[in-house]
Amino acid sequence: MSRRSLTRFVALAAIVSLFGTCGAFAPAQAAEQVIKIGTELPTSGGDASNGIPTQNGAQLAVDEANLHAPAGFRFQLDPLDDAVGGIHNPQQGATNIRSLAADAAVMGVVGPFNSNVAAAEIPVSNETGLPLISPSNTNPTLTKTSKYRTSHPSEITYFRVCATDDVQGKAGAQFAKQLGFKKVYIIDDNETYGLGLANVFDADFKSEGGSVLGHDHVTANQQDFKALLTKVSATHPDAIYYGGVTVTGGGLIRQQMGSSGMDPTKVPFEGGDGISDDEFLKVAGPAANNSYYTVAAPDAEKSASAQAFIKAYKAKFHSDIGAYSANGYVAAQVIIGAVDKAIKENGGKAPTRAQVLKTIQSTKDFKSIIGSFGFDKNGDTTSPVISLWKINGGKQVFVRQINVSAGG
Amino acid sequence: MPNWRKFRPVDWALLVIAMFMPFLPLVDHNGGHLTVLVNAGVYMMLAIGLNIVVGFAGLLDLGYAAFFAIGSYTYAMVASPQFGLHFSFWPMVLMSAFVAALFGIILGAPTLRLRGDYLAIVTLGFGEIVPQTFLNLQKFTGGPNGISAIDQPKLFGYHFGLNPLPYYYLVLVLLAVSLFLANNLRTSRLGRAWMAIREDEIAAAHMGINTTTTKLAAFSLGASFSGLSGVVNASLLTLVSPDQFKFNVSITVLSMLVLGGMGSLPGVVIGSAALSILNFWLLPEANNLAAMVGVHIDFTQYKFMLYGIILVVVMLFKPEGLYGSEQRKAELKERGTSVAAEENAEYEEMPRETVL
Amino acid sequence: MELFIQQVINGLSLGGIYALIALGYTMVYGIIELINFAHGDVYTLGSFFSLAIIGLLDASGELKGWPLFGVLALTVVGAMVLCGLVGVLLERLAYRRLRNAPRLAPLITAIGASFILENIMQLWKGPSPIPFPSVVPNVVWSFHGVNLASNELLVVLAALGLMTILQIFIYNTKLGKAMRATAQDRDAAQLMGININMTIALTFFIGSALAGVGGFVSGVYYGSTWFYNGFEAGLKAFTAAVLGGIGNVAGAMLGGFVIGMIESLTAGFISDQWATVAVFVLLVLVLIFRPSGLLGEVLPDKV
Amino acid sequence: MSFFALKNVTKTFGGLVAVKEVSYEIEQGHIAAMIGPNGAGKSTAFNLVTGLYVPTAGEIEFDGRSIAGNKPDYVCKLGVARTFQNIRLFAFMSAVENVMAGCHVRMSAMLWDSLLHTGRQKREERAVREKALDLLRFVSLDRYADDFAHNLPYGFQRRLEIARALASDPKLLLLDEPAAGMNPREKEDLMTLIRKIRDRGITVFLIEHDMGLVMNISEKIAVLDHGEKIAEGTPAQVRNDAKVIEAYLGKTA
Repeated sequence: MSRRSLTRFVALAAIVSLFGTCGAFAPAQAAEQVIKIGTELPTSGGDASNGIPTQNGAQLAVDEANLHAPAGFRFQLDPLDDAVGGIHNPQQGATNIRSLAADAAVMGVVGPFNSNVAAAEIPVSNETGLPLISPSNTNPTLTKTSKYRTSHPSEITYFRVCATDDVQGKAGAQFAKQLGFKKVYIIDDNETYGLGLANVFDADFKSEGGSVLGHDHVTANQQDFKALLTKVSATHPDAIYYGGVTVTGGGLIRQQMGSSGMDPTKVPFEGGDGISDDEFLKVAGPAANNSYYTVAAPDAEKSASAQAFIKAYKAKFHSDIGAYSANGYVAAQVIIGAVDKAIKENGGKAPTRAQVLKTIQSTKDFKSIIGSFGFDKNGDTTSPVISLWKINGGKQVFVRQINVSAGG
Repeated sequence: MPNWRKFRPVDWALLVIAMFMPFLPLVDHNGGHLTVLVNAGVYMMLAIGLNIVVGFAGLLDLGYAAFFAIGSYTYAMVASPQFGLHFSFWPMVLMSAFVAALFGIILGAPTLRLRGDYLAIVTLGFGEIVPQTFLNLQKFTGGPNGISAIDQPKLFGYHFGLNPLPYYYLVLVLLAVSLFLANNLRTSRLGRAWMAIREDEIAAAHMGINTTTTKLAAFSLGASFSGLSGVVNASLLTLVSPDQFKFNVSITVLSMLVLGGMGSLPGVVIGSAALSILNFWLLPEANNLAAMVGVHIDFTQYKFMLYGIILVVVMLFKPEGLYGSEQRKAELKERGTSVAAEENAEYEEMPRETVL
Repeated sequence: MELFIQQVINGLSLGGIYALIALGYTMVYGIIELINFAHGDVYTLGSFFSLAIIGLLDASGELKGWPLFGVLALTVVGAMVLCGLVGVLLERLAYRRLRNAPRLAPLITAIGASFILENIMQLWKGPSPIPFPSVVPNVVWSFHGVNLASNELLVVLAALGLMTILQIFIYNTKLGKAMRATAQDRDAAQLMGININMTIALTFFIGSALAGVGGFVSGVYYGSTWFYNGFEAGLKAFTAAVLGGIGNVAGAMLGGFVIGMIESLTAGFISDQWATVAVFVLLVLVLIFRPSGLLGEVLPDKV
Repeated sequence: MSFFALKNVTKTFGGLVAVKEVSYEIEQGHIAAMIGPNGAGKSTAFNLVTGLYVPTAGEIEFDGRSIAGNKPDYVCKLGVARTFQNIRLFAFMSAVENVMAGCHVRMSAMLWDSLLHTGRQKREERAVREKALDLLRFVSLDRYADDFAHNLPYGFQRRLEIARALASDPKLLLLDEPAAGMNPREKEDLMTLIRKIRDRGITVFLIEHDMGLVMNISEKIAVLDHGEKIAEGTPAQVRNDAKVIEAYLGKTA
């Protein structure tokens, strides 16, 4: 083959593959027996440590559901990844939701994991009527305002089984007060989740009577926090509160405190569930000790009903559960429960997405390994639970948990 | 009017595909697939714009995503609850293109006198500053949350909503217009001036070509295309946030150009189509296939590695790209010491005051 | 005032790292007029190689005296050699073929090479920051509320020391003279019997080896490393090289310290979130108003 | 004011004086030359005229105005075109495109016309292509209109560069060593061509090493040595000037 004809061949191959794509885009031959539960989580790169354990939880729920699935039906997980280059990406998320919505077999989706991804996905979910249950989105505005429900402002299609940041931030502020912090310095990673959480903490800690010495935002991909920490150190805080996740700076900030004039054993570190991952222990090293954090979910290990889940999880995935594995599991269960109910109502015939959505909307007293809960008029859990943790001896230690539903 | 006799088989194939594209939604109703195609179209428009800067005028712009951001934010700020403004989509398409072009001039005017590689770094710096500034200016841009609930276009009373179908046609039309305009530019007085500057800047200046304004025209026209795509992108996604406009967007678009062939419009189309298919379809599909046989490899993770390989391998072995113009091929293959190149370097080293 | 001095110390240490990277940029640019975009990633590789060597030697911070010194020497030399080889390999595979092509071409392959290296590192050590063992004992001295850590001293001394050695090498050795001759006029140098390919490869080796030291030092200084560090650090170091006057070794050093200082002072006294922006704004301003840099001479005209 | 004049022009680079207080006047319609040994500052003088360099001191007059310090594109617009010592064609554009690029400065298509290919633009493009082909015919290169400039033989490239320069409708044409690398036959042709250009009413100012050619066609010659003008006059005057002989042959001669 000459060089020129090789060129042509390559170009033609590209075009053929374009046609191939078109072919592949033709509607899949829907095997009527399959009911799909989508997951839409970041499962590659740095975010995989969050996404994979959550996806595993959902996988487990699907596996269990298949043990006693309604006759003629089989559940199947359809896992999609919203990480691009290792970081969760709203655009990818929205595209994923749209492809899931286009597949009639998908009855509901567990996800997304990150709040900024949710902001791009809720409008699509709202338009297509595809139920979305997030195991972990904690940004309050996602549900509490209708601004993301662009097509049908009064229709709720997005739900979450975790407590929101206003609850978590408040719990964090109370926790801080109980720990005896009077003056804190707040740092956040300038991302949707981190900034939101830090702002709530900021306001609540002040209203609890504490004083905030300063509030700074860091930049993504930063390695050097010494200048910032030197500035923080000069204000002599009782503790540093960090709104954000480990990868965007949580781990490194804690680790660099020691070399910036603050002894980590004397100046505690507090954060939200963003630093609840094992990465934090690794990156911060010995400095991780004397840190505290809140998680917008109960500690599954403490709940008797969750023991079976934990055992099954370990058996299947050969690893410990993640902070949101149980939530992923429960979110999938909610969808599966709604599907079961719809099939029953239809007399054994396939359910419609609208039916499933309706059932999910009216979820009440759903018994689960994270307690019994329902969804309120915005799609939020009626039983938000916050668990408080600390890091001691290089391990994450559960302190206690609080149910904030009464307190509001 | 294209010269039919010069058509190569690939050109005919492209034409046939282009003819088929409007009918695709009749065959494929899958909204997910259409969304993928719309996204691919947005990237193709970006590639057409960057091609004007890099391919036609030979200026390496590594911060192209910044203009994409500016276009997106322009529309987002005036068509969302952010400031309670709800400007109509259609004039804003032009307006955003204009604003992006304006920023092209603002950035270009002081920097285009720089030698080529410095320009690349300055644009890269600009590409880093813009999203960071949007992130920091919370009051105007919503900070990390970005701006959400962006309005969708209406046409003769028909509300686009979030249904990808009308966007699909919108993008097709915009693509056709973009290609038409880009091709016109290429075969015009301005296009010839760009080519001349790319070949030998000093000679071009002596032929009466004002190199500064000519380069500026490339920069701002290129930027205006990203403004267009920004508006479409913002309205379909209903959300703009700073993290959508990082360096990897600029590199993705550059890889499309390099793969297809810098300076060649069919090349740009082929390159951006190929990488979009790879991105949105081939890699995720490969994941699923691997998962089916029980292998859990995340192919999407290797995407940027692949881009890196494309950039290196194509530049080394086929610098004109899969479908480059003959001219570009000869130009980039040039071995041995080219007098013009040497003298250009010399010229660039001249003391400031003596340079144009 | 204490705070200001403390931030200056922070800035100098940060600047020392930028300076070590900037030396490589400036050398390579000086000789073949290429912005070796992958250079920042070679720096990151330096910390990865150091990590691997420390792991092999199993030095977990318990060592003292000669064994410690031995481990450190081995680590630094190992990282230097490995990074140097990567640099040479880069030049051979990605740049040499394009030496006479339009400038755009090698710059694009350099960007590609950078992406490839980043991804290799991500595959190697994962996508998250990795802790770097504290092999060098860190002593903190306090004077009147200002702390000076031995690690900070280490960074600055490493940068100054290596720059001095490099200066001596370039101006007083045969190989150094060959490098300068090649930089000035490649064809003439070749006519004088200088092996151009060898000389360019040597430049890449030395520049990359210095980045390797930078990687090691930054690992020690920050106690962590990350596959993506090189991107921004590289960009800032390039800014430093341009600020100092590209091709000028002492200028790269000066530029590094200035950039480090600007970043630290912005983060310390304005806000951390504007620090990066400040550096890039400076880059744009320098390129526009003084492209020859602080110490760069206006190049002699070749008429 | 004269048609073209260098008046006490000086250019220094750092400490080096490349051109020192050179004055030289050329009348419209003449062929004038500047000669001198290598490094005498001839090309620098050209670069000063076309605006590549800004004179350190002195004035350059052209067509009734002072042009010193103007940018090359503006100088070209005023009617000064040039060729280069080392040919600087647009190597990978066809011969006809090279000449069309040369027409750039005399074209009026605006951005809008370029974008939309308006009727005006189309008419202009057609006219410019015709003009370019005419010029190629003028330098006897019309057969190579569609070849890359890069692929033409050396002597052809020199002629193409002249055609490109003529495309900007200059009043003054600067030729920088046009005969370099040509064989006697080609030099003959070149002389004819230069005369034909002059006959079109274009003033020609050339730098040349080839004495035969210069003495043959120039009406006036200036001699530069070490940046200074050491002689000026008709070919006959210059040939017999003692300083010139000394500069070319050395003092001992």
